[in-house]
Amino acid sequence: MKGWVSKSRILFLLSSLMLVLTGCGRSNLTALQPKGEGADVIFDLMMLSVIIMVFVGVVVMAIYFFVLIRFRQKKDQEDFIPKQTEGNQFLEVLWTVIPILLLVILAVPTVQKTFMLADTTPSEENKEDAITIEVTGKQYWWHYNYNGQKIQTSQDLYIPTGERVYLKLNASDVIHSYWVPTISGKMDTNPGENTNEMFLHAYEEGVYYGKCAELCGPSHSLMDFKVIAVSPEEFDQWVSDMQNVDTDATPESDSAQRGKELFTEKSCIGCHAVGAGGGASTGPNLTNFGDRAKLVGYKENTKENLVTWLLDPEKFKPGNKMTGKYGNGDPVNPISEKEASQIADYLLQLQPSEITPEDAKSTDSDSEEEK
Amino acid sequence: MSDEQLQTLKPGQSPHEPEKATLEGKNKFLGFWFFLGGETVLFASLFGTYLALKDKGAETKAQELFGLELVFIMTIILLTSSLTSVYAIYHMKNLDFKKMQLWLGITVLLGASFLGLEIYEFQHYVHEYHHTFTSSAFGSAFYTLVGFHGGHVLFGLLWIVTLMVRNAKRGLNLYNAPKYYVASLYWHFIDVVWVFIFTVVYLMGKVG
Amino acid sequence: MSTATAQKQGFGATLWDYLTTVDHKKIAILYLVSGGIFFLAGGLEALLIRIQLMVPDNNFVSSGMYNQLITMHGTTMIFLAAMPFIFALMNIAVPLQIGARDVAFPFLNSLGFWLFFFGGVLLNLSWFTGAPDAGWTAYAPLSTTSPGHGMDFYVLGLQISGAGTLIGGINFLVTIINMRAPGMTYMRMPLFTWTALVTSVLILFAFPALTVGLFLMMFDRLFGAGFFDPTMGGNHVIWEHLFWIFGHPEVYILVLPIFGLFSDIISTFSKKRLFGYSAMVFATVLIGFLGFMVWAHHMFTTGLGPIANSIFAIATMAIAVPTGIKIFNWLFTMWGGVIRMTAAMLWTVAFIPSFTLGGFTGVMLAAAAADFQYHDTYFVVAHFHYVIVGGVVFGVFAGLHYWWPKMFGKILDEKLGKLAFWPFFIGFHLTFFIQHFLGLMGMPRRYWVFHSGDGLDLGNLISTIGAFFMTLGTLIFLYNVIITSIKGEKASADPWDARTLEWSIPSPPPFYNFKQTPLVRGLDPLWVEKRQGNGKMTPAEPLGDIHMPNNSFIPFMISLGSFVMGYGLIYQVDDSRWLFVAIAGLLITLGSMFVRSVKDDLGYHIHKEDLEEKGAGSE
Amino acid sequence: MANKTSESFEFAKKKNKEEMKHHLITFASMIVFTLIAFGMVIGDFHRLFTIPVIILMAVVQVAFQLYYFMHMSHKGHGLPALMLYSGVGVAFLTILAMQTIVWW
Ligand code: HEA
Ligand code: HEA
Ligand code: HEC
Ligand code: CUA
Ligand SMILES: [Cu+2]
Repeated sequence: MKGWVSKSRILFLLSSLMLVLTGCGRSNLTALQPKGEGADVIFDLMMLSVIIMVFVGVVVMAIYFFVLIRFRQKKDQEDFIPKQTEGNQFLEVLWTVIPILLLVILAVPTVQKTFMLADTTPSEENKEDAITIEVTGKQYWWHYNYNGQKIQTSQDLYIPTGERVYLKLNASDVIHSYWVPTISGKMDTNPGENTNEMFLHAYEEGVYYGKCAELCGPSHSLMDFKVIAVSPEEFDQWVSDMQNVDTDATPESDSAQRGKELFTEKSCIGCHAVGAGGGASTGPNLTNFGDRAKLVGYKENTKENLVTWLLDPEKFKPGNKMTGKYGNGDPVNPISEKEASQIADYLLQLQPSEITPEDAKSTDSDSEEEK
Repeated sequence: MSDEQLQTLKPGQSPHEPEKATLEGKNKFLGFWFFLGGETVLFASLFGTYLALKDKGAETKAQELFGLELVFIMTIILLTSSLTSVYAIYHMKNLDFKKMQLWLGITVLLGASFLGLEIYEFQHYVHEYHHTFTSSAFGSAFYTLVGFHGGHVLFGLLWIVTLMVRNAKRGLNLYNAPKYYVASLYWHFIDVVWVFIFTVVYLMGKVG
Repeated sequence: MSTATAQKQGFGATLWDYLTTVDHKKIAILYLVSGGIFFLAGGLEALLIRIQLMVPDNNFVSSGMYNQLITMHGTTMIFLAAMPFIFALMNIAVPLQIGARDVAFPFLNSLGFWLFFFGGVLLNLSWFTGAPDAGWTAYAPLSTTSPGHGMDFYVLGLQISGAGTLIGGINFLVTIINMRAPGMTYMRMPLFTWTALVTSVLILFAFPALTVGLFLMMFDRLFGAGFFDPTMGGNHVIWEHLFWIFGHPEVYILVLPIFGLFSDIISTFSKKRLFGYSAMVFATVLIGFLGFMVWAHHMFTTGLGPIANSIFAIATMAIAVPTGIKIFNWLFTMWGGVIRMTAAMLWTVAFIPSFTLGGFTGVMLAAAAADFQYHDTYFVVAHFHYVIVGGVVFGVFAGLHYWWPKMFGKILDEKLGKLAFWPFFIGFHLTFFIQHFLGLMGMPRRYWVFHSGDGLDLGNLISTIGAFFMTLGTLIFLYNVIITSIKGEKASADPWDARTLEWSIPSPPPFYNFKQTPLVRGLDPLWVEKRQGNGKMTPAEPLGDIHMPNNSFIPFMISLGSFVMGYGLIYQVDDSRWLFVAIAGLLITLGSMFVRSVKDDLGYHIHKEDLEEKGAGSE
Repeated sequence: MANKTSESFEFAKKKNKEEMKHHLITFASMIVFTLIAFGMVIGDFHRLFTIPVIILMAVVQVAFQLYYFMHMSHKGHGLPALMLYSGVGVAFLTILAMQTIVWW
């Protein structure tokens, strides 16, 4: 019996140890070090509930271990018949009332915060300036439409720090869920008329990792995105850069120039718009593709990776909606390696803005970048 | 106990609640009521779905689609069949097998004509309004709800006819009395559902 | 028929006996064996999941395969492993605990099993052509647009096995209400029977919602309907509601009988009557009642709005109160008793902290605002494995150790039992405790890969190691079963010095259970007789003929028919000739039902003389 | 099966007959309710008035079916009633949810 107790204790120790070893996870992905209003509010609620649980847990475990140690059958007790107690009214009332009280303590802030997070209309005075962005989840990428700014982008969401940015969420195929743990809780994106709303309010600059949290097909786990929070001035800069993109500008290198032509010839343009004003949105808008830190959401945005993607998108995203739909109609070799390289040169030099994820790296510095 | 169960009951004999005279009968009685409790939830799910999808995606809205004359006739027919099945059970309790069969026969005829009218009605919607199962979410929900009810009517008819034919020769006994009784409960339940269908689907559809 | 069962049988005869049996004790074995096989299948799938997640960016299985694995793991474990285990335990124990010779509808009992079985087989046949891959929750439109036939197998497999479950539920309701021995009032029923009653009520009201949901999904996928298709005016939220109106009560369907059996086990092995019996009954009913008002806590992030979210959050939290009553009553049942740490009791004692932790995280999830962070992450995965594995699976192990002698006449080896417990217990906490933190650190569930550099490596590795410990425990348990069946010692009628009626008759009981219906004189009737009487139940009736139901092959045929129909329906989208197969299946089903209704089935009698011959001293 | 005398059978028969009269009245009122419901819709009253009334008519009619035609008023129907009303409770919640939190 002693063994039993000590074993459980070791187990507990072990698990606490694990926690220490792993820390709280990557600082721009974890929900445990909130850097935005939503995550902050929720973190407080979490801590309150944890305190309540620890309290009840201590009581339960104290009784539990006492009972198990004290009332194990002793050697001479084979024939001992204990008293057959029916119950105890006082105790029973006690353990009905105390949990009720504890739950009330939890329920009040829960309701309050639920309403607070659902308050997604800008207040009267900043109605004019409030930024509202339409977010559309698609298999397996994100489309953004900054209505007020007339900018359409994809994958990376640029927002200013220090204010609430309002999102209107929708999906075009199946349900996805928009989650940036360090800044805010998640919200589903529904296909059809049920538009959801939420806000993002980042306290500090940073590149925050976002994840799709609703099973949406084979590449559900690869539908990563980034929220890039920059200072309001930088954000304004970004907006004006994006609004003034010159899509007709001739690329510097010949290869990139050829790539630009191929982009039309190989029917890329049918799905991808280049130019923040809009256009086709069957695929991600590529206006600022060269500024992105990640390709297709999670791969290092290098030329090598890009060529691989263009030659066979399945390699990076199983079940993606681009495979087999571009190039000369040949499903095996839609474009040649050379053409891919040329297109890559073209795409990678699409860097219209001075403001890039680099400008928001402050919180990203403490964790090493992956290969 | 068991062979006794097969002895034909004649008027003038007790018990007067033959459906609950045996343990099997009591079990059946209770079990079937519980089943109806479950059916309530089943139809509620269908009603809920229908209400959520009413008029959605459809060119012809409920208000223009539905006519009330036919529905009224169908309602009266089904209500009457409920009464005739009550008559049947009345005669069962009096152990008058012949009359019971007669009234059940009338119930079946009424039920069948209800079903015929329903099929005609569906045809009408399909041909006149192109309101089909696959034309819109409204269509899917409408045919599913009303069709589930129609399916229940059909099953009820088959059930009662089987009972009548099987027992035509040997009359009422403690073994088959619970079966008759339970079948009649089923038939009433179908009527209960219809009352909500004509109210919620047709009348409220018409009101808009 | 009576002679057939009495004689020593060859393999063919035994098989035929099991295919046609209507005896609740044999049906219990059928449920146990098929549930056990499905549990191993689901466990194997879990292992593959954990191997895939052992290291970052792993490519052990493809992403499509991974989605099939999680879907089949969840579906199999819930519907095809946990449910039949529950039904196995209810079948073996409930009729005996209330002093009945059989269930109210032996024929339906068998039908319920075979429908469940064929539904499960249909679902698993999907592995040959591509399994369902939209998660066990099958959210539309992913499920309605999923290519291939996987989701069709899901829809029809669950539809068929769900029908079986519904039938089983009604059967137990009527059994418990109508078949109790004289003196067995409601407030004298053992807690396991009480929980079986409430669980059956939940089945009765929860499963129809699933039935409808599955029908709608079938119509969408196979017949072009538009319930969940936004372009036709449909709305996928309807599916979410229907699924969870069923789904939430379902988790209490699983756990309530387990609560009941823990109550019986704790009081037996503490040699004390259950502390606060009436509060326990009340709590059970209250959990069942509240269980129907909380389903939308699975949909906090769907966007229902703050009013709905708040209402459902509060309703959900309320369930902690009756559950807490149970936890404390168990603790105080042990308080002042003499605790014998048998294998059954070991699983029970381990259950209390494990389940409580799972319940705590449940209440944390119920805080709607906070659920915006937890939802669809490994925090939720951790929560429900804590309540399901730490509750239901521990409970099944405890129940099997407890009732094994009643089912098979032999006691499972106690040493091996404890040896199986430790790796499973340690592995369980190793696997799932760390997952709470994985979730909070940003790992969503249903993720085929996580990336290195996201800080999730170590946690996942530990989790995977834990799963192997659980496998080890399971294998030791299986070994125990085999060894016991080969050379286990024969069990007495009452090996645990227990309290309830099932222990008053031999292990295993004769096929008619009670030669004479017992007279119940109080709560824990056997205990009462042991303390105040001569240790034997007083008969409530003189020795007389016993009426028994006939075996029947019809349940098998009805179920086979629906299986064939299911297959036909699935493939008729490819080739309309399959419609004939579907119709053939329907005809088999309807035809068998027809035969059933025109052929009188009156059962037979065991005569008083035969009973006397077998000796009065069968106890 | 304890055989009761034919006297008690005659008594029961009389009671049945009595009940049958009630059934006829029940049926007649059900027809009347139906007529009222249809009449209100055809008569084109305001919908906020019509809808509650026709739903009420339906509920009353269904209660008649349950209590008289299906004998729920007889004794021994406690559990059926309990279960049916539990079912109605779940049914109510389901329909309420479908009406309020499916579209937003
Ligand atoms: C056996 C199964 C089982 C059981 C018993 C429970 C019990 C509970 N569950 Fe769980 N749950 C699941 C199985 C189960 N759950 C599953 C399978 C899912 C996920 C489905 C999916 O998405 O795939 C899920 C998901 C789930 C969610 C949705 C999470 C999400 O997807 O975002 C929520 C949210 O509220 C929740 C809450 C609860 C609560 C409050 C309880 C309560 O009943 C717990 C009550 C118990 C206690 C609280 C402990 C004992 C009490 C005391 C000692 C008294 C004092 C306590 C306090 C004052 C706090 N569960
Ligand atoms: C009763 C329910 C139940 C049970 C018992 C389990 C048991 C286990 N579960 Fe499962 N699980 C679910 C219900 C259950 N689960 C559900 C509903 C989901 C959600 C699915 C979804 O998202 O749709 C889920 C999801 C789920 C996930 C998340 C997947 C994801 O989101 O990507 C994980 C990951 O670790 C997991 C792991 C495990 C493990 C390690 C066990 C272990 O406890 C298993 C232990 C058992 C064994 C290890 C068996 C031993 C096997 C052998 C001995 C093999 C021998 C083989 C032969 C002889 C053929 N489960
Ligand atoms: C049928 C439409 C379609 C066509 C044609 C198409 N794409 Fe795509 N493309 C997509 C989709 C959809 C995605 C998003 C894939 C994902 O992330 O799941 C994508 C993604 C990309 C990305 C990655 C974007 C990012 O944000 O990281 C690049 C680069 C790309 N496409 C380039 C091209 C090029 C070059 C061509 C022509 C040779 C092309 N696409 C043709 C649909 C298309
Ligand atoms: Cu998009 Cu998961
Ligand atoms: Cu739940």
